Order: sequence, then structure tokens, then C-alpha cells
Amino acid sequence: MSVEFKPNIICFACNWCSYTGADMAGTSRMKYPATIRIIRVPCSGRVNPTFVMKAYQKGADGVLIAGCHPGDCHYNSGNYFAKRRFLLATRFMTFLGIDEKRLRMEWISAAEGVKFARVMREFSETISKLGPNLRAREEA
Amino acid sequence: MKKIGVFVCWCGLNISSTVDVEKASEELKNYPGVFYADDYKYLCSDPGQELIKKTIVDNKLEGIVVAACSPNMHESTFRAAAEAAGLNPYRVEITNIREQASWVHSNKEDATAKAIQLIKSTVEKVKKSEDLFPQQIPLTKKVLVIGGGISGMTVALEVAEAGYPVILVEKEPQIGGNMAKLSETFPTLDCASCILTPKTAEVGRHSNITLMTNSEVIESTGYFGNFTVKVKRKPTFVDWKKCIGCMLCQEKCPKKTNSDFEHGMGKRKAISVAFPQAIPYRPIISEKECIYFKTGKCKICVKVCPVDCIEFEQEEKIIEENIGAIVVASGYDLLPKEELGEYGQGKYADVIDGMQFERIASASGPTEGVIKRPSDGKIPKSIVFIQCAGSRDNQKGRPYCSKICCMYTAKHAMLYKHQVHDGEATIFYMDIRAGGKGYEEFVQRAIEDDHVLYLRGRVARVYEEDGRLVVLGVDTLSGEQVRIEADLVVLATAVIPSIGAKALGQTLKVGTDTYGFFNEAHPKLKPVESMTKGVFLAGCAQAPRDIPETVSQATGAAAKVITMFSKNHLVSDPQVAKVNEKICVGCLLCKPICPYKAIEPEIVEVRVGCRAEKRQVATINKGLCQGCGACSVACRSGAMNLSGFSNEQILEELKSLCL
Amino acid sequence: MDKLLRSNVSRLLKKLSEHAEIYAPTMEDGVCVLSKLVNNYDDWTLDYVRTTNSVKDIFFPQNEEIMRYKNANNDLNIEPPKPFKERVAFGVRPCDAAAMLLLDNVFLEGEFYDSYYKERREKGALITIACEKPDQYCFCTSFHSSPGATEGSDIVLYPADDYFLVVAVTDKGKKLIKANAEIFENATEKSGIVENYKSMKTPIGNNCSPGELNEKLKNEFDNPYWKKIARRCLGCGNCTFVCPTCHCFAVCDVARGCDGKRTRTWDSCKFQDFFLMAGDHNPRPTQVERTRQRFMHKLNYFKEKYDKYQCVGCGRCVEKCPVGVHIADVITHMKEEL
Amino acid sequence: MMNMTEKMLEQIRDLFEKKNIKLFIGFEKGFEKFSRIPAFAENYDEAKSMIIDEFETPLLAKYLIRELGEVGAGAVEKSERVGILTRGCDYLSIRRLVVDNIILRENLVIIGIPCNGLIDPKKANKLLGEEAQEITVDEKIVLAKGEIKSREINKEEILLDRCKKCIMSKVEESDILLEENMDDMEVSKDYSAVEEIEKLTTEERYEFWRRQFDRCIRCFACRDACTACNCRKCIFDITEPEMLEKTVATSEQFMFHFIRAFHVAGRCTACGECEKVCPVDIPLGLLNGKFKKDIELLFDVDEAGIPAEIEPLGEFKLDDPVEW
Repeated sequence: MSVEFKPNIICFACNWCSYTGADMAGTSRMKYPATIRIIRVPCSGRVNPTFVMKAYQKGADGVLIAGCHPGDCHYNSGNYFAKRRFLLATRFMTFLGIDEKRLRMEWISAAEGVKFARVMREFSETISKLGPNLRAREEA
Repeated sequence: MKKIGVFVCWCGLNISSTVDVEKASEELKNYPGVFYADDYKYLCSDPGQELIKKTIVDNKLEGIVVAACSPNMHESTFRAAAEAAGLNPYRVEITNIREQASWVHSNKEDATAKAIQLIKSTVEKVKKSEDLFPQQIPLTKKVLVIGGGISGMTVALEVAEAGYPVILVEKEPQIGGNMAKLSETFPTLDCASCILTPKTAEVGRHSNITLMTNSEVIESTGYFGNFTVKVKRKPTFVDWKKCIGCMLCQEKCPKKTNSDFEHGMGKRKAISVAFPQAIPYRPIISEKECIYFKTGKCKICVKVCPVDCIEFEQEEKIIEENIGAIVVASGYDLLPKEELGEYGQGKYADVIDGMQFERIASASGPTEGVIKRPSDGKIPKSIVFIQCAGSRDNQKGRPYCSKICCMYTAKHAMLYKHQVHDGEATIFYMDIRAGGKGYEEFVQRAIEDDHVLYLRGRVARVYEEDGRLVVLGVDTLSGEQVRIEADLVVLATAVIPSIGAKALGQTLKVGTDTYGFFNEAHPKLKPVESMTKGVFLAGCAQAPRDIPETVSQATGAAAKVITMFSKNHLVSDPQVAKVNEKICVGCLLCKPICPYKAIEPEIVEVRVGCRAEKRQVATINKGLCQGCGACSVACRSGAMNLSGFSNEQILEELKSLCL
Repeated sequence: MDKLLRSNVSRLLKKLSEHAEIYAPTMEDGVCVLSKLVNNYDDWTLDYVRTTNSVKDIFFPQNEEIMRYKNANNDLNIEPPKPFKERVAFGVRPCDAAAMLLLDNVFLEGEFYDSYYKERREKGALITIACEKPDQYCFCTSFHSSPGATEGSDIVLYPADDYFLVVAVTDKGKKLIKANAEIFENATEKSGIVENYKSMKTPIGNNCSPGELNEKLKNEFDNPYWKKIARRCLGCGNCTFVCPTCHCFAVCDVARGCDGKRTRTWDSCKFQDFFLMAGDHNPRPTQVERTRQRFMHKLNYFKEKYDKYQCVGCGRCVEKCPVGVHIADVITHMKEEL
Repeated sequence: MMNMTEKMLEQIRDLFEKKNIKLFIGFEKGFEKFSRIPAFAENYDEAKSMIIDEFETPLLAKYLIRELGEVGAGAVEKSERVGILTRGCDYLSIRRLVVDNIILRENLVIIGIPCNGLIDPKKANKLLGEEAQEITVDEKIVLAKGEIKSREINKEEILLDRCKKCIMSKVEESDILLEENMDDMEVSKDYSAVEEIEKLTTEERYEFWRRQFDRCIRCFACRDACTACNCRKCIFDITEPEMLEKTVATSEQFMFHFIRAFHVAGRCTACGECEKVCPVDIPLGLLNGKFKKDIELLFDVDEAGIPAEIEPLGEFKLDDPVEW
């Protein structure tokens, strides 16, 4: 892939754990590529798989959903439902032909700023290697 | 098109160092929908807020985007400012360009480009925002305190004194917690039970406090101001109302067993009370130990009991309470020494931990305060104390400092030297942390007056050699290896959350960190609140701390509860779910998703064309709904939406981020 | 009269593709679709009765960009669409070609014409192949057309054992043959091949011909028959989108940040919101009005305006409607009843 | 089979006389020879044209939404009842509507009839090469006579797609049962078609679906034939927020088929109507089959086609699989 390809990665971060984890990564001045754009959602259970397909359609190269560890969800069961939905949605998107490495789900708690930065670096690296996502993407 | 104002904050150098703030506000000036764009040094300062208020009023703005630090920090500040200027607070959105842009990226050009894109996407989100108005919810003015240690009792007393009913739940049969087990307390060396028993007595007789010992919280539903909690009272097999506390049963009971209260240092009877000053001073039968439960014979306690209050067939009871606030004061436990391989993994009787030493040194303890070796009961000639046993140790997954061991180990050494003047007390330490009031002077006194030998270095191994314990360590100051033979070794093991704290957290839906201590809402600014509204934290449940700090934190938590109860009703967050009744078909796919059971079917009259039609639709109990939004994904036609994070808002944000 | 060997067809298509896009019937997963041949010019097939999508797809595509706009800091500039390329549709059936004439009435006649459609029509050529074997759904003869009809086509090929008899209908067709004269040969035998195609009967034959139905339908507005068939109609857009003569469309703007484009896409009178007006008023709220509207338009209103029924008897709606609500059923029923 | 029709007509006359039902929904002969189309009778003599035979019929449950759901507020209160002819697959669709609170079960009179597989005339015509004029069925062999040719065909070959993987051949619960099923359709679960696509590489899969979806003309027949799609106002008809744009571009087609498959995931009763009504024959059964296969595999549901009180995506287990 040409060096200057900058992936466009959308991250849905749950407000109570992962978004605060992202803030924690910020306060401890950890670095990760500027290719990640974070959308704050109240809970990982709020993320509709249709949003992920919409992201691919509108030009995202990778989508990452960060939620609380199972059992820690502020709303008790949001991440369990998210897990079920994306267990099915990931397999279905792969079935449709979208590369499964382009969607990733991670449990990141409010205290895991280190993990947040590491996951962001890893994911941005994987997507840069994969190149732009042209599948199910809108024509200009 | 809405008139939106964009304010980009410099945050001193925090943002402006890696995000070109001027370029951002310049570029936003002519973005469609943006009427006013500006940047300012410190938006969260008063002049900054005034600037926002003035701009809203002068230009009659309909939406505000503040590009600054994390919403968790100042969202409420800027929303309050907008409200003061007459704009609905939920028309204000924050773009996080500090923690999630300037601080995490080094390349200025990339960071600025990303910041501008983030601000544009927030502008799109604000375009789709609506006016939201908080709800008023009724409130039950009764607090549930979990944990009867010093922190739980302090909270209970403070809130009870303020006139509100308190329910104090303690899993042990008596209150007092770990403090009741201590001999003396640092730095004043005054006896623990002397300063504790007045408190436990007061709690015992306070009219506003309902004591539920030997009980656990098993279920908690509802939300802040309206919790419904189920407490399981384990059977004590003694009818405490009839019992007069003569303790004849404890005297006559033939069966002896290990006492948990004594941490294995002493015995107790099958029917017994943990310690003499226990509140409530009532005995409890240990089902595992009692002969009658095992063989069906004995029943001596029934014979001797003057008021016949032994009830072998007593069942556990589930009590349901309506609660307004919950305070978690579940306290701490010590890391079991079995986990410390290098110190003999609990094989050697004379290698004990701090709490066991407290019991030996305590006047009401098994040895009536005389420090003896647990193995043969002799007075030890030399004791070695090992600090940071399991704490500050990355391999064992506990890098944190347990904070209280330096002080109580110095106290132990001092108590030993007061009893055995010619005894040798050696303390292996890494760094002495004596930061409290009078703490440093206390340690100096131990060194100078009581000649306690402080050796700076870690102990490599402890093993037994012909009846005596050998401690191999190093003295980093002199650089030599050290080999000391000792009669007794005391490990200052790590402070860990009390057993069952993680499970309690999941019952109350309060997060715990990687070590199992409860997560506070904000480490510096909200130490006594948990992430769940209405659930507060006090004492070691949140992190290791000493008694003065615990009491001050407990008083803080009590103050929070009292302020919450001072109002007649609560104001709820309006960012909750909302049903579009024109579209909802009443299929109720959303209902099983809601963790708060806030969704119920209802028959409504809806006008369709020229006739009214009866339809079943889903309705939301705005008080119960906490706004997680999981139901809106289950809704196929999009009838169920979440105000504040609606489908439209998220889609617009997503689209503008992908351009 | 010219002749075109079957073996030369790919050569002809290749030659025509130099300056025109070639559309031909191709088999895709068992479905015959009129699709653009890109480089493989013998990908076309002949064993089909009719292609699923009609030739309307080429001149009035389902999805068309009308214009693009860019809105850089408050000054708006509009870009017209890129000019259309020449197009040649090979393997069209006579009924589809006739349908194009009906669309011409709608889009080209009268004071205003549709510029996009007009340009595509002028730059398009229809090479029709007469039907060798009409199936049980065809009823082109009911609309005074036939498996060998020439209306609407530029060139008609009449299949005979290993060659096609070529009839140039329009001067565009003649020009096309002249330009590629080397591929065609002149045909000697005139043994009435063309005539027997023109006189060939379809299984349904003429009993679907509407005759003077449009007069009778005038006062059939609230005939209970409409309610009966509308009750089983699922309300999908299947019949309207496969029909070669349906021409309703919706124009909508697709915004992308500050720029965007205006597109025109097919719409169907069977959809719930086709007639939805501002203020939530819907003159045709239930399926009864919509079904009645669909057939009254084809058999009554169109006839009054253009003196032609808006149906060519291609049989697609008969084949594709899952619940049997189609024009053949309506005509046969109405003829009996009235 | 003939006596079945008489038995049915008897029941219908009796139901109408006793004023038990205001409407009866069954089948009658269609325009072509062997097509069976839905028929609605509001009194006995309108029902005389109704027949029962072994030829392919559309599912009737979808009409209950209009007849009982919206208009008659049948979802909410007891109203005049509607009679419906029901085979096993119809029953699954009816149960889908009842579980989704679109109609009340007590507003229905279910007349159960036995079924051991329906014949698809289109497949017979294809095998014959021309339109069959006469099709006679006895046990496992079908004789199809056209004008020129006639052939004996094994019934398995021209069974309707859904009958090949029939989930429920006997009507589980009905008000009136015309006849008990002779033998059960022993059919094993077969996801071979889905597995075939799964074996392809990601590029091949995308190419396959892009080719299928490029043929889609967005006529919504699949949505309008599906009983699991029973919303009052479909999300595709809602313009604010616009989940699906009107333009028919490849990315919009992927969006449309993704959203529809996701909306019926775990709720689809594998009736195959969507695949049957598609004018361009897109193998939609594969999409719903993939979700059904995964649900049964991941959440150990033994038959995802039978509507459960709570749909699989409406609940969770603590030990749901974790790996991706």
C-alpha cells in the first residue's frame, strides 16, 4: 500500500468505560495514530450494526466498537446484547464479502488507558496494511 | 438551518500545543450552519463562560459546540452556562480535542485536521439536537449501608443523626469490621476497642438505624432514589429477640473450633459470640461445627438456655427494602499468606500476617495481649517484620502500595519492644511511607526510643531450620546479604478488597477496577461517588486507606446522601428513550432488552386519517430508563429512539466523520 | 433484404462497440438479463423468451444522475451530467421495442420533452430479434403486434436456421447496416419467413385484446372487482418495475456534506407513500385505490391521451406477480363482465 | 385430495352459518393452469371457488396484517374472527404474527390441513421444456404432459424449495383439523448452500453478492411477501433518518439487503417466499439461512425457524461465545 494511505477508522466508544479509558490514555499522554475518530455512545449496546454498514458505505476503512468488560456494564446487560448482535453481524458481513479484519470489538474498562492506546495502534496498523475498503462503499 | 456557535478552547497549551486552534475556528467560520466561531484561552474559566453566554444572547444562537476537554469534565459546566443564557442545555455538545486529539497525537498537522473533522461532526450532531427537559422523580429517603466496619458505622451514624432511616447490612454476625480486631491504633497507640465500642454501642441503640448483621445484599434493582434491594439474612439458629446475652450456652458448649475472628490464632465454641464487646452481643451457631447439626445429638445449649431461644430449624429470610441511596463500605481483607510462596506459603506456624499479630497483641485476644509464638506459645526473643509482602509487586499483579502497612508494622515492633525490652525487632522495608499527621514522628520514636532495627531491602526467602525460622534478605544500604534467625516472622501482607466485593459490585451494577476495588466516578473530584448514580463509596472498598482517611471519606459519603435526601424529589437525566407512537407497531421486541424493565405495552388512541384507531404501542417509564439505548437497536422501524444520542444524531456524526 | 449469419453476430457487436456501448441478453445465474457487454462479445445468448429487465432500462434507467452541485463557501455551482454515449441494444423483443414508442409518447410528445431521455433515444439503436417461441405469458397479438412486429425497432432480425433475415426499419437502421455492410450478405430467398413470424399466434392469442375497453372502464370507478383483486395484492413494486411501459419516477437530492447530486429513480404507484402529500394526506391510502389507478391508467387514461393502450403484452407482469394481479387477468375479467 | 376441498367447503359453510367468522382466506385457481392465488370470501358462496390441491401457493398469513392488524385493530381487542387455511409453514408465519403482537390468536379460526410437499409448476415447465398442460400426482411420481412431450418426474425434483427443508409439516395447533398428516416429512437440516458460499474467498463472496445485488430492482417484493416484516411503517419508507437512499447503487443494495436480513435474523420462519417472489431470482434464502445457521450454532437454539416468545437477539446468556 502506498505510504501516504491514511485509513479512516471509526470507533464507537461506550461512555462509561471505553470513552473514559480513552480519556485516561489522553491524560497519561499515550500516543496512537490520528486515523481514529471516536463517537461517544451511552453503551456498546447502543451501536446498531446498521451504523457499521453505514460507516463502510460512507467511506470508513475500519470500525472498532469498544465497550465495558462483560459484567461491568453500567447498564448491566448492554454489552451482552452488543456481543450477541456483533457475533452475528460480523459473520454476516464476512458472508457478504466484507473483510472480517475491518470490524473489531474490544472490552476496555475505564482504567485501561494503556490497553486503549495499544488497541488503537494495533487496529490502525492492521487497517493500514489492508488498504482502503472499496467494498459496499458509495461511489463518489 | 440552525444558528450554531462554535467555541474552540486553547486550554492554555494543552490543546494549542498540537492542535492549531486558530486554523480550526477559522475553518469552522464558514461551515454551513455555523453562525459564529471563535477560540479562547480558557473556556471553562468565568470570562470564558461569559463569552459563551454573551454570544448566545447577542446572536440568539440555537446550538453550541464547545471543542475542548472531555465531556466527562465540563459538559455540565457548559450546559449550565447555556441554560443561564436561555438556551436549552441539551443543545450544547462537546468535542473532545484534548484527551482524544491534542494529547494523543504528536503530528500537529494530523491532529489539527482530525480536530476540525471532529468539530464538524459535532456541529452536525447539534443540528439534529432537540430541546430536552429533565423529569422529576419521587425519592425514598432511606439509605442502605453495606458493611459494618468503621466506615459503614460512621456513615450510618452521620445520616441517622441527620434524621433519615438507615439500614446497616453486615455479613459478619457482629459490627466492628477489621478495626474491632486491632490491638492499638497508630499513631496515638490508643486501644482500638476503646475508641470503637462507643461507636458500635451508639449504632446498636440508635433509633434511626436498623441493624441487619449476618446478612448479605443479593439483589438490587431500580435506579437512584428508587432502589429495591433484597437482603438475605443468614440463619443464626438463635432467636436474638428472646436471647438476654447471658452466654451460658457458649460456656457449656462442648465443641471447640477455629475462630474466624481470631484469624486462626484462637478457638471458639460452636455457639459463640466473636468478641466480648460485640454489638449485637448475641451468639450464633456455626452450622458446620455444631454436633447437633452433624449427628442430631448433644443439644446442651438448649438445656442450659434460660429463655429457650435456640432454634435449630431457623431458615434464612429474604427482606425487601425500598431504598433511596446505597453506600458501599465493604472494607478490606489481607492477601492470604498462602499466596506468598517465598515466605513459606503458610506452612510455618510462626510465619503470621499483620492481623494475626494484632490478635496476639490484643487484650481481648486468645493470648490476653501477651505476644507468644503460635507454635509453642513461648515469648519470641527475636521477631522479623517484612513490609510490602505482596504489595508493590508487579509479578503478583498488585503494583499498588497498601498504604497502612508501614505504620502498623512500626506499631507492632513498638508493642513488642514494650513487652520484651531485650527482644530484637527487625523490619525489612523498601520505603517507609509515613505521610499522615504525627506518622513520621511515630516511626522515629520506634527507631530511636524502642531501637527497632530497620533494614532497607527485600527478603528473599524464609525457611525453617531446626525449630527456628531463618530469614534471608539483603541490606541495600550496606550492600551485604543478611541472614537472621527469628522466633517469629510477621508479614505485612497486601490489602485486597474484601471477599465478595466483586460479586457485590455486579449485583449493584457498580464497576470494580482490575484489583477488585470499586471504581470511583472521578479519582480526584468524585472520590466518594461510584459511576452509578445513587451508589456511594466509603473506606477501603474504594482503595487501601487508614482509619482517619476512612472516617473522613465516610463522613463525605454521608454528606452526599444527606444532600441527596434534602430535596423532596430528584431531577432525572432527560437523555432517555422515546417512542414515536405513529410508527410503533407494538411488537415489543424492545421490551426484553431493557435492563431496568422500563418498557411496557399500552393501548393508545391514535388518529389515522379521519378516524381514531386503537393501537398497542410501547411506552417508556422515564424514571426507570437510564438512557442506554440498547432497545433502539432492537426496534426495526426506528420508532424507539434515544434523546441526546438519537439515530439521526449518530448517523449525521458518522457521515461527516467519513467524508 | 440482407442476411446476417449467426456466426457473424459477435463480429458485428464487436465492430459496433467501437463507438457504442453494446447491450445484449446474457445469462446470469440462470436469469436472462439485458446487460452491457464489456469485452467478451460472444457472451450473449438466444435461448430466452424475454429478458427480465426490458430495454426501458437503457433509455430510462432505474437510477439516473440529473445534475451535481458543489457548495464551496456559499457560492453554488451546478454541473450537468456527463454527455451520454451511443448505445446499441441487441436481442430486444418486438414487444419491448413497441413499448419504447409508448415511452416516446410520454417523454417526447407535447410542449415539454425530457432532455435526458431524448438524448439517450437519439444516441440509441434497437436491434430486435423476432420471437421464435412465445410462451404462455405472451399476449402481444392482443395489442395488434406480433412476434415478428417491427414497430419501434431500428433493425429486426428474423431467425432462420443458421442465419437471420435482416429488415432495416428506420433510416438509423439502414445507416447502421450500410456502415457495417461487410458483415451482412444479401439474402436471396424470400420464402415468407418474415410473414410467418408476423402471423404467429401466442398461446393466449387475442382473448386479452382490450378492444373498446377504455370507453367501458370510464364508469367502472367503484366496481367491486377492484376491491377483490386489490385484496390479494401485496403492494410490492414488482409489476411496475418489470413493466416496459411504466414511467413513474421520483427525483431526490443526495447530499454529501456541502456537495451532492440530484438523481431520478423509478417509483411505483403501488408503494405506500407514492401519493403521500405534504401534511400526511394520502389520496390513495389503501391498496384498492392504487390497484385501480394502475389499471385505469394503462387501459383508460393513457388511451384517452395518446389513443393507445399502455401495454404491449410482453407478459412480464403475468409471470412475475406472485399473487396473480396483472393486466391479462383484468382485461379478460372486464371483457366478460362489461 | 378432492375430498379435502369438499371437507373444507363444509367447514366454511358451517362457520359462516354460525357467524363464527366474517372472512375466510383460502386459495383458488389463478390465471395460468397450475397457479393458485389467494381468495377472500365474506360469505359461503364467494368461497365456492376455493380448492385444495398439491400445487404451490403463496403464504396467506401476510394478509392477516391488513385484514386483522391495522384495519380491524385485531391486535388489540377481540373482533370478528377470520378463518384461514393453514399448512405447517402457514402456521409458523401465523405464530410469527401472534408473537409479534400484530394479531390476537383468538381473532383467528385456523383450519389445519395435512401437507407432504407442494409442487412448483414452474420447475415442472422447465423440466418439460414447455408449459405443462396436465400434471397428475400419485405418491412419489409426477406425470407432466405438455402439447409435445410428457415426462415422469420424481416428485422430489419439482418440490417447492421450502418443502425441501420443511420445518413443520403438521399444523401444531388448530381450531379445526381437516385430516391428520399421513406421514411426517422427515427432512434433515441442510445448510449446504450456505456453506458453499462460506467456502469461497472473501473477494469471491463479494463478487457473488455484488452480481446478485446489481440485478436487484428494489421492488420490495421480498419485504412485502415476508411475514416477519410486519412493521407499521417500514424503515425504508422513512426519510428522516434516511437509512436507505432511493438511488439504486451497489452500496445501497448492500445496505438494503443487510438491513432486511438483520431485521428478520432469528425471526425468519424459512418460508422461502422472499426467494420465490423475487423477479430477478436473487438467492435471498442464503442470507436468512446464514443468520439461521449462526444462531443455531452460536446460541444453541435447536430450530430458529420456530418463533420463540423472546427472539434470540432479545436475550443473552452469560456464557455466550466470546471469540470473533
